[in-house]
Amino acid sequence: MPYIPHDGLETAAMLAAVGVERLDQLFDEIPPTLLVHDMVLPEGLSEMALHRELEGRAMSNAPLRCFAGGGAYAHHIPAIVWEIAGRGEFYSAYTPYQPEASQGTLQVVYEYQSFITRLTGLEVSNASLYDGASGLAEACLMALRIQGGDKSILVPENLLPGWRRVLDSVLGLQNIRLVSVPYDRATGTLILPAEAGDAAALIIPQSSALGLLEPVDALTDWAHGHDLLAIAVVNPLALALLKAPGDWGTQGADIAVGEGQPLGIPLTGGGPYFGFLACRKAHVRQLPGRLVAKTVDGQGREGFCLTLQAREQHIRRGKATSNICTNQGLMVTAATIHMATLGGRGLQQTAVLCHERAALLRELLTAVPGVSLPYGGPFFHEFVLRLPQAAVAVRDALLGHGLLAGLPLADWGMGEAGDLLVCTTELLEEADLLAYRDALTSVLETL
Amino acid sequence: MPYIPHDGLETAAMLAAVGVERLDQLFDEIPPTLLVHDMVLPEGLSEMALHRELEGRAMSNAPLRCFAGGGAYAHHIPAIVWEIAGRGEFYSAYTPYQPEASQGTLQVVYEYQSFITRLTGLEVSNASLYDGASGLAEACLMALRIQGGDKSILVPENLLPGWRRVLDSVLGLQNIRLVSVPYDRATGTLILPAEAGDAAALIIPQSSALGLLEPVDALTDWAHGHDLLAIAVVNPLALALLKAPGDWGTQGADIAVGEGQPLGIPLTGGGPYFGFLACRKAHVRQLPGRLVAKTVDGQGREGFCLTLQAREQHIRRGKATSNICTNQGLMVTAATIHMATLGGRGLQQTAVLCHERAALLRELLTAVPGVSLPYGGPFFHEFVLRLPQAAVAVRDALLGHGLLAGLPLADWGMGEAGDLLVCTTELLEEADLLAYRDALTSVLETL
Amino acid sequence: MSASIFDHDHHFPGVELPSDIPAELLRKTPLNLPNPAELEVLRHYTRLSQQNFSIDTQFYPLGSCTMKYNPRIAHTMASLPGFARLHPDTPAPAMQGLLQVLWELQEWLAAATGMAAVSLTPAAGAQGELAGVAMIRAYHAARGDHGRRKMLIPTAAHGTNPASAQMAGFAVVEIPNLADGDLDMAFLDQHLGPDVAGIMLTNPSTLGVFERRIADIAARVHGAGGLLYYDGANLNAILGRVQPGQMGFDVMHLNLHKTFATPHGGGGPGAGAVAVQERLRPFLPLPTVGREGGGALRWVTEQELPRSIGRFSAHGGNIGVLLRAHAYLRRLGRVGVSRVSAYAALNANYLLKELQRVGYQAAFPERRASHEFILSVSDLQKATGIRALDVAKRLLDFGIHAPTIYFPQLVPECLLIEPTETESKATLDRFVAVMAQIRQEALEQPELLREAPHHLPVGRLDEALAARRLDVAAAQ
Amino acid sequence: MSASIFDHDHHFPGVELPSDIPAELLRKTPLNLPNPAELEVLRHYTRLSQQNFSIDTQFYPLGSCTMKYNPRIAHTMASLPGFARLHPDTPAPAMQGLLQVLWELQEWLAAATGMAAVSLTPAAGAQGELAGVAMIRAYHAARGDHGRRKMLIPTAAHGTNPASAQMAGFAVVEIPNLADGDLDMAFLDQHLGPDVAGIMLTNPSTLGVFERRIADIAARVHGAGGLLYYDGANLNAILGRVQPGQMGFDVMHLNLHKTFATPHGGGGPGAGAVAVQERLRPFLPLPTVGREGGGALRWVTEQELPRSIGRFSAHGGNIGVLLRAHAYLRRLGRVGVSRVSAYAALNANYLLKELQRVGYQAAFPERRASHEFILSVSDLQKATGIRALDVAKRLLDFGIHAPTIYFPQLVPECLLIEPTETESKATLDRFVAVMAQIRQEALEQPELLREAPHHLPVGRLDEALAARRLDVAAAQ
Ligand SMILES: Cc1ncc(COP(=O)(O)O)c(C=O)c1O
Ligand SMILES: Cc1ncc(COP(=O)(O)O)c(C=O)c1O
Repeated sequence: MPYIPHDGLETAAMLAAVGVERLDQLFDEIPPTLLVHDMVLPEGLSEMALHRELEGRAMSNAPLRCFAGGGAYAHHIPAIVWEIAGRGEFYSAYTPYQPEASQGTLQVVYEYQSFITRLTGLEVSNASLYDGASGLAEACLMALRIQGGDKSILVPENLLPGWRRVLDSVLGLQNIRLVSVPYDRATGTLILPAEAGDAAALIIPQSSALGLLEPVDALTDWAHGHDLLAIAVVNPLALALLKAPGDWGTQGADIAVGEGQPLGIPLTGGGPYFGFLACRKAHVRQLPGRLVAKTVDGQGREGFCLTLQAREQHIRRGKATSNICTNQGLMVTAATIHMATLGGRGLQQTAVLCHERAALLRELLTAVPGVSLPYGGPFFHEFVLRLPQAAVAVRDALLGHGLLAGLPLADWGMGEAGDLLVCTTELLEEADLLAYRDALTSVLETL
Repeated sequence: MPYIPHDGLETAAMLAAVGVERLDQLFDEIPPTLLVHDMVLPEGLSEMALHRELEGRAMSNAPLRCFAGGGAYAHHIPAIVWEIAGRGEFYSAYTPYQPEASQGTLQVVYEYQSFITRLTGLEVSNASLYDGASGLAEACLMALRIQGGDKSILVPENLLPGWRRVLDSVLGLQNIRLVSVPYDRATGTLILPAEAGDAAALIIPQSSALGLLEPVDALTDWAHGHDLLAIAVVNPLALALLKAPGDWGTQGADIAVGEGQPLGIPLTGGGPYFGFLACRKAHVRQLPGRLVAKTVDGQGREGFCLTLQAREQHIRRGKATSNICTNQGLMVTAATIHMATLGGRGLQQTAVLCHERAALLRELLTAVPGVSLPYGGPFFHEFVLRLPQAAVAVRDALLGHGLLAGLPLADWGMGEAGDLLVCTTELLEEADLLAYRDALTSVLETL
Repeated sequence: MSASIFDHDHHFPGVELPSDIPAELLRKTPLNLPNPAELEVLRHYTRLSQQNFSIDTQFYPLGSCTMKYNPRIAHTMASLPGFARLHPDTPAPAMQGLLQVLWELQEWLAAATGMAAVSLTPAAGAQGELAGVAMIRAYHAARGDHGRRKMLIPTAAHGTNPASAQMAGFAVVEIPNLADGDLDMAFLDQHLGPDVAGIMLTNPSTLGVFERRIADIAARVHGAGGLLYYDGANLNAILGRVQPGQMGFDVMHLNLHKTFATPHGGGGPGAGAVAVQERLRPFLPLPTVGREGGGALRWVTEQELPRSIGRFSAHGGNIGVLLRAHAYLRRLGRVGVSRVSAYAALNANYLLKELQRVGYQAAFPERRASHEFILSVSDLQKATGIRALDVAKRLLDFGIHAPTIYFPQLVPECLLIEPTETESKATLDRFVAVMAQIRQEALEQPELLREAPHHLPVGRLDEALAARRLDVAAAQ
Repeated sequence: MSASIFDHDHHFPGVELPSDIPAELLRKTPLNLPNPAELEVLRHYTRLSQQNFSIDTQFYPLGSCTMKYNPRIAHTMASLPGFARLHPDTPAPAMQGLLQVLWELQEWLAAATGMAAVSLTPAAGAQGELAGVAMIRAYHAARGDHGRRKMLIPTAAHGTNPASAQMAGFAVVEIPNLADGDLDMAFLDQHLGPDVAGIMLTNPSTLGVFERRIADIAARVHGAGGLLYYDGANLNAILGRVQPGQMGFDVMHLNLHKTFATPHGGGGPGAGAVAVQERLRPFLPLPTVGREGGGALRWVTEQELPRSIGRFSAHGGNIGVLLRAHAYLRRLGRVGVSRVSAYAALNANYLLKELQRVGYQAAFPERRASHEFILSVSDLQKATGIRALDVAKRLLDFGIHAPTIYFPQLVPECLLIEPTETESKATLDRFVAVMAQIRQEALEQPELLREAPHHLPVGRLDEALAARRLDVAAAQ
């Protein structure tokens, strides 16, 4: 019996101890009319057969060189990261409710929180949220709690559309209004809103869905000038190079949130990733999710435990700062090991490499006849290319060349039909960039 | 600097402590004329680039359904086996010279020894040798030490040729004579030798290079009747079904030796595998290699340590029972976990499955026109097929069908040109067997 | 406490920043992260890992958490490059292998729960709850039934239930349980009405007993126009025995990281798939996986499901977790799935009997245990002052993880014990022996418990100090 | 002692045996192996693993063993299915990827050692030695020079050297070292002659110092018609600095599981590639990898190398280990390889100086340490009775693996300490502090050392009892 240790003798002895004769009798409090008649499930497989079946499935996903980004990035993950994160003691532990028996996980989370605060320049980081998009929704709810009253949120139109949809779903449940902040169709970057209305906060993406860098200082100062909170949306790898939210404008952003996937998390078709959220210490009691603190035991030995649990659902129930319980623990473990393995220097080198590859590719691709760049401003490792043909068709044709060429903005209802969002990471070697150029050239000629 | 932790400040401080100025000065006792001028080595690669390069190499080995055996078998290895064996604490430990700091490895080896003694029906197993073939050479040397004097070894002609070559190389160094025992060309099995001559031992393969089961009882009794030791050569998985060497004949074999690869070791092009060697307790002082025993500490707590080390090279030097030092520790760890995971029952089920598949394939293939069976006797999961064309050519043609169809006996200088040694394991599903039949049919038609 | 990763600092020269990015957009403060060598990282985190209790190393009878074996093959399979390297925006024709897995999982979960349709996207139980109650909200709204602002939830329910209801804009009304563990029907009747959107239940309840009148409850709630939400965290108890769909539930979530054996990872990730009856299908959260006539699979979007409650994460959910759940289900198959609840119940009932034998008090002694059960050590507290917390901490000294304590809050000094089906009789017997010894110790040398744990890297930690100091990141 | 796997027995009905195999060939006694559930196996061996010291968890300055970091990427690469699933009898055209790796490794090892040709087949150092001296034997025999039956080996040499020489049919003559660590040249001269086949040396020697007159030794041995064998176990000391080929060695083995960072695995597997000068190439053990004009690679066999000393294993050697060594070398490259010896020497010399500073006596205080060095605690023994063994056992209490002790045998109460290049200054400094404390303890409370270790799962084990009882397998 897969994963069930009992043999016949043991089962019999245990049934006898319970005082029943058959396993079925253990369910005698369940009204018989409710018992299951049939369940359409397949037969079980041996581990060997399962392996073969799933290996087949895995191989039927086309292996593609990845030039797609849009919030999920193909980075190199050092071998030790998952080697350690996958160790049973991390992999199969629960949330650290018994701190004495969970110092491993707790210290990892404390180190993670430290890394995130250093990357963001803010003082407090929680222990993770589900992903960047739902993290942003939590950040908005947090801002609304801080600001009080019945307010709205200013949401840039060049926020990743997938994230906007999550805001719509989650905030919509509480009838919170989202007010769009348009972007300049010529530059691609945000236009300072004329007025703040009843908004509690302004969301400020450091790099937008178009890959472009926003004027974060001016936006932050504008928000603060209108008594709004500034919610920074950041790529953690980019923060190795770009200005930390704590340094934005004259006072710094209030909350920073982002998608942690670039920090050692495999793409896996969209998840599990993790959302990170950092804020100033003043707002810690409105923070959603778990938080780990350093403390001491009776003998004065240092150790770690969960703290400020009164914010959370298991204590505060309906009045908690969030309903989140299980978060993305193992992803945080991997991300912590990833950051430690690369080190500050390695993170910077990786970010520089990603960006340099993008600069080179941009140059190569704009030399292809008919291809142009709709936006000229500064960007980080991702840029929009304007193709002379529908980007969707070009993307599909390039699959045949073994390339995932990017994201057609049309899929997002943004830009023009020819617009393709192209991304590079350190995984792409110069040969890959040239291969892209050649494949694009030939596809554009024949399409 | 890959894998070197020193930064510039540390290096400087350490050089100062040593009292030199540059790293080069640490080598000032080396005559300058000997210093290296040039070394033709490639530039170093980042982990990422290395990964890509080696993944490319791995993928340029053709993935083939494996019908080849001949001493190395494609079995399913449960996921937990290498997951645990690969844990750093096993993977990166040394030989357990400090038993208090090595109870993990030591207990694993003790359990391994226990498994091997139960499989072989003998009392003592060492902690492993390099592989089956070199293990057999060690078994012969051991038999010669036990028997004393200047004797020879009787070696069956249907022993795996690769193993025979190792005997030639190793025993040849000490000018030990190997006397061949022929096999019956009609049945494929051994003919009892007419006389024992000055032999110290007879090697008895339970299943020969032809996949056939030998009459082990008669051979063992013959050996003992002539005052020879009986050295059993066994496949450990087969021992889940077949008679244990300790039960062969009236007295049982004296030494059992074999290739451990079928017990959870990946094929990896030929190694690392491991050799196992078991014997009666009476001969333990002639045993080559390490041995772990259970004992107690000062407080009476049970623990494990290496024992009878006076047999070994680090104590006895030139008079040791063998020169072996590093053995195949991690393979033994994996094999132990593998045996525990399958359990006695799983090992038997696997062995039965391997064999049933072979019986079915044999039936399917002999129905292909022109194909016949040169030998009719009992076998274990491996059999010789006689093809109407050169087996080498057929094997090569079947590569194009994604099959490694077996081992042409001609490659070993055995049998006829059409003879192909075919093997099945539990990994092959019925569909694979049918695919083989169809591919063979079509190859034979077109070749 | 182990050494900190911040001890491993190395001073390497900085990196040159790209010149095409204007200086005012670049970092102002240098990036102050450590630069340890790879061996230092490996050693640090390997050692940290050894300071955890885990399923792979300890018995972990943490009630309501279903800490059962997480098969390693599932991890191996989910890590295959063909899955792990797949970008979420890969066009569907190039990810049919993954979509096939997800599609099957949808089908199988629907079959296992007796529901009509499934969406796999919620990232954990709580997000599943949110999506679930959001569907209830959307359902009523779609019918123009706008006054239903209240959600009924048993007092004993998990904290996420009221928190999720509140996040979905509902007002929570708590319903008490009776002394026998079943719901207070009179109270229920009193509160049912046109302002009630529905009720959130788990069955067996968090009290570890099966709610026997569930069919009746369903009838009454439905009769009052409300819907029934099933918190699937306790599905391990009934898998293959009773189906939420048959019990009358309209919508539910499943904790794949409990019943379907995906790992907890020290706090996640989980996966909280939602399953619904036919009438709620139009409201499912997106994306789901759909199948075309020819068999081709694709993501279902808003175009196709315009009344969907929307999306809760940027992509398709915690797919790596879903892959693991799929592998588990495929390995077990129909027969294996039915065994889960049988042996989970056997282990729980056996353990309850044995613990009663050595002197512990069951909270519901007249009831069958489900997959878990509650003990109360109020008797010990009265006799010696020893609390559930002390028993829990002392267990750690024996290399056994503590049960859940002080939940559900309504049973004083309670231990919620869930052995799961993957533990052997030998392990349970050892647990009983240790619990017997601890009971003895409580009576004879209570300070041994009060000062426990004694054999772990740290003793009881000062949680008040932690909250006061709030040292939540290493000083720079 | 942890629980035994034999505790996890389960009684399942037996399996039906195949009917086509005659009964007298089938098992007579039932197969008495345990049948634990998967979680029990996982838990048992995971816990056992935690009872080991290892590089991944501890500083492990075990002299002569080069316990340095084993990069994990090498393990990942060697485990790729394209390598792991390759049957050894796959025809060469279908395994070009593997052959390419092996061919490059041959080339690189030749370049690193200054030798002409390499065979990767030996499974460990000792088998490399056997193959190496067998080539010496074959070389002389091929020249009709049959009287060379003696092999000269320093007294301080590793035990495998004389054992291998003996296995290859040689008589061993031991040569002493002088007080400064160098070889006794007078003794050497006395014994060189037409009956000497060669000499086996490692340089730096097992005394941790560089044999300064190596060129002279080579000249004398060659002059007397003998060959020089280099035991490459100490290559970490000189990688990229001096090459055995340039020092005058004719044949050598490399311990890839030392210098080339493949893991020790609790006792193997290793890989003991042999490298030779041109004149020994015809005798190399088989198989090696050869390259055809067109670039295609294939295994070299007896047909091509008829004077080969033959084969030492059934297939191509410990290929998985070779893959790891290849990955390591490729990662380091030319520059990285030269850094190995520089930092190995820096760490050893720094540690020696610091340990002397806190009072320890160097065996060769006038000499530079190579990658390792010897301390002698004879002074402590005289003062307090404390022996090297006691110091070693006490170190374990601090979570530091003991150095090699009582080897080489000629330095009394010695500790052979090899930090390797992958340890940080912080780790070395902690080791020095611990060693200083232990020295203090030895003087003030020697019983603390004599009874050590105190903090491990077991204390000192009764090895005499182990040998007497000889409990080497679990009772059935
Ligand atoms: C009964 C019950 N409901 C809901 C949840 C919430 O699930 P999750 O932690 O995945 O959000 C849990 C898990 O802790 C639970 O035990
Ligand atoms: C100096 C020396 N020579 C030879 C050997 C033998 O190597 P192996 O253990 O790989 O057989 C060793 C390793 O222990 C050694 O240290």
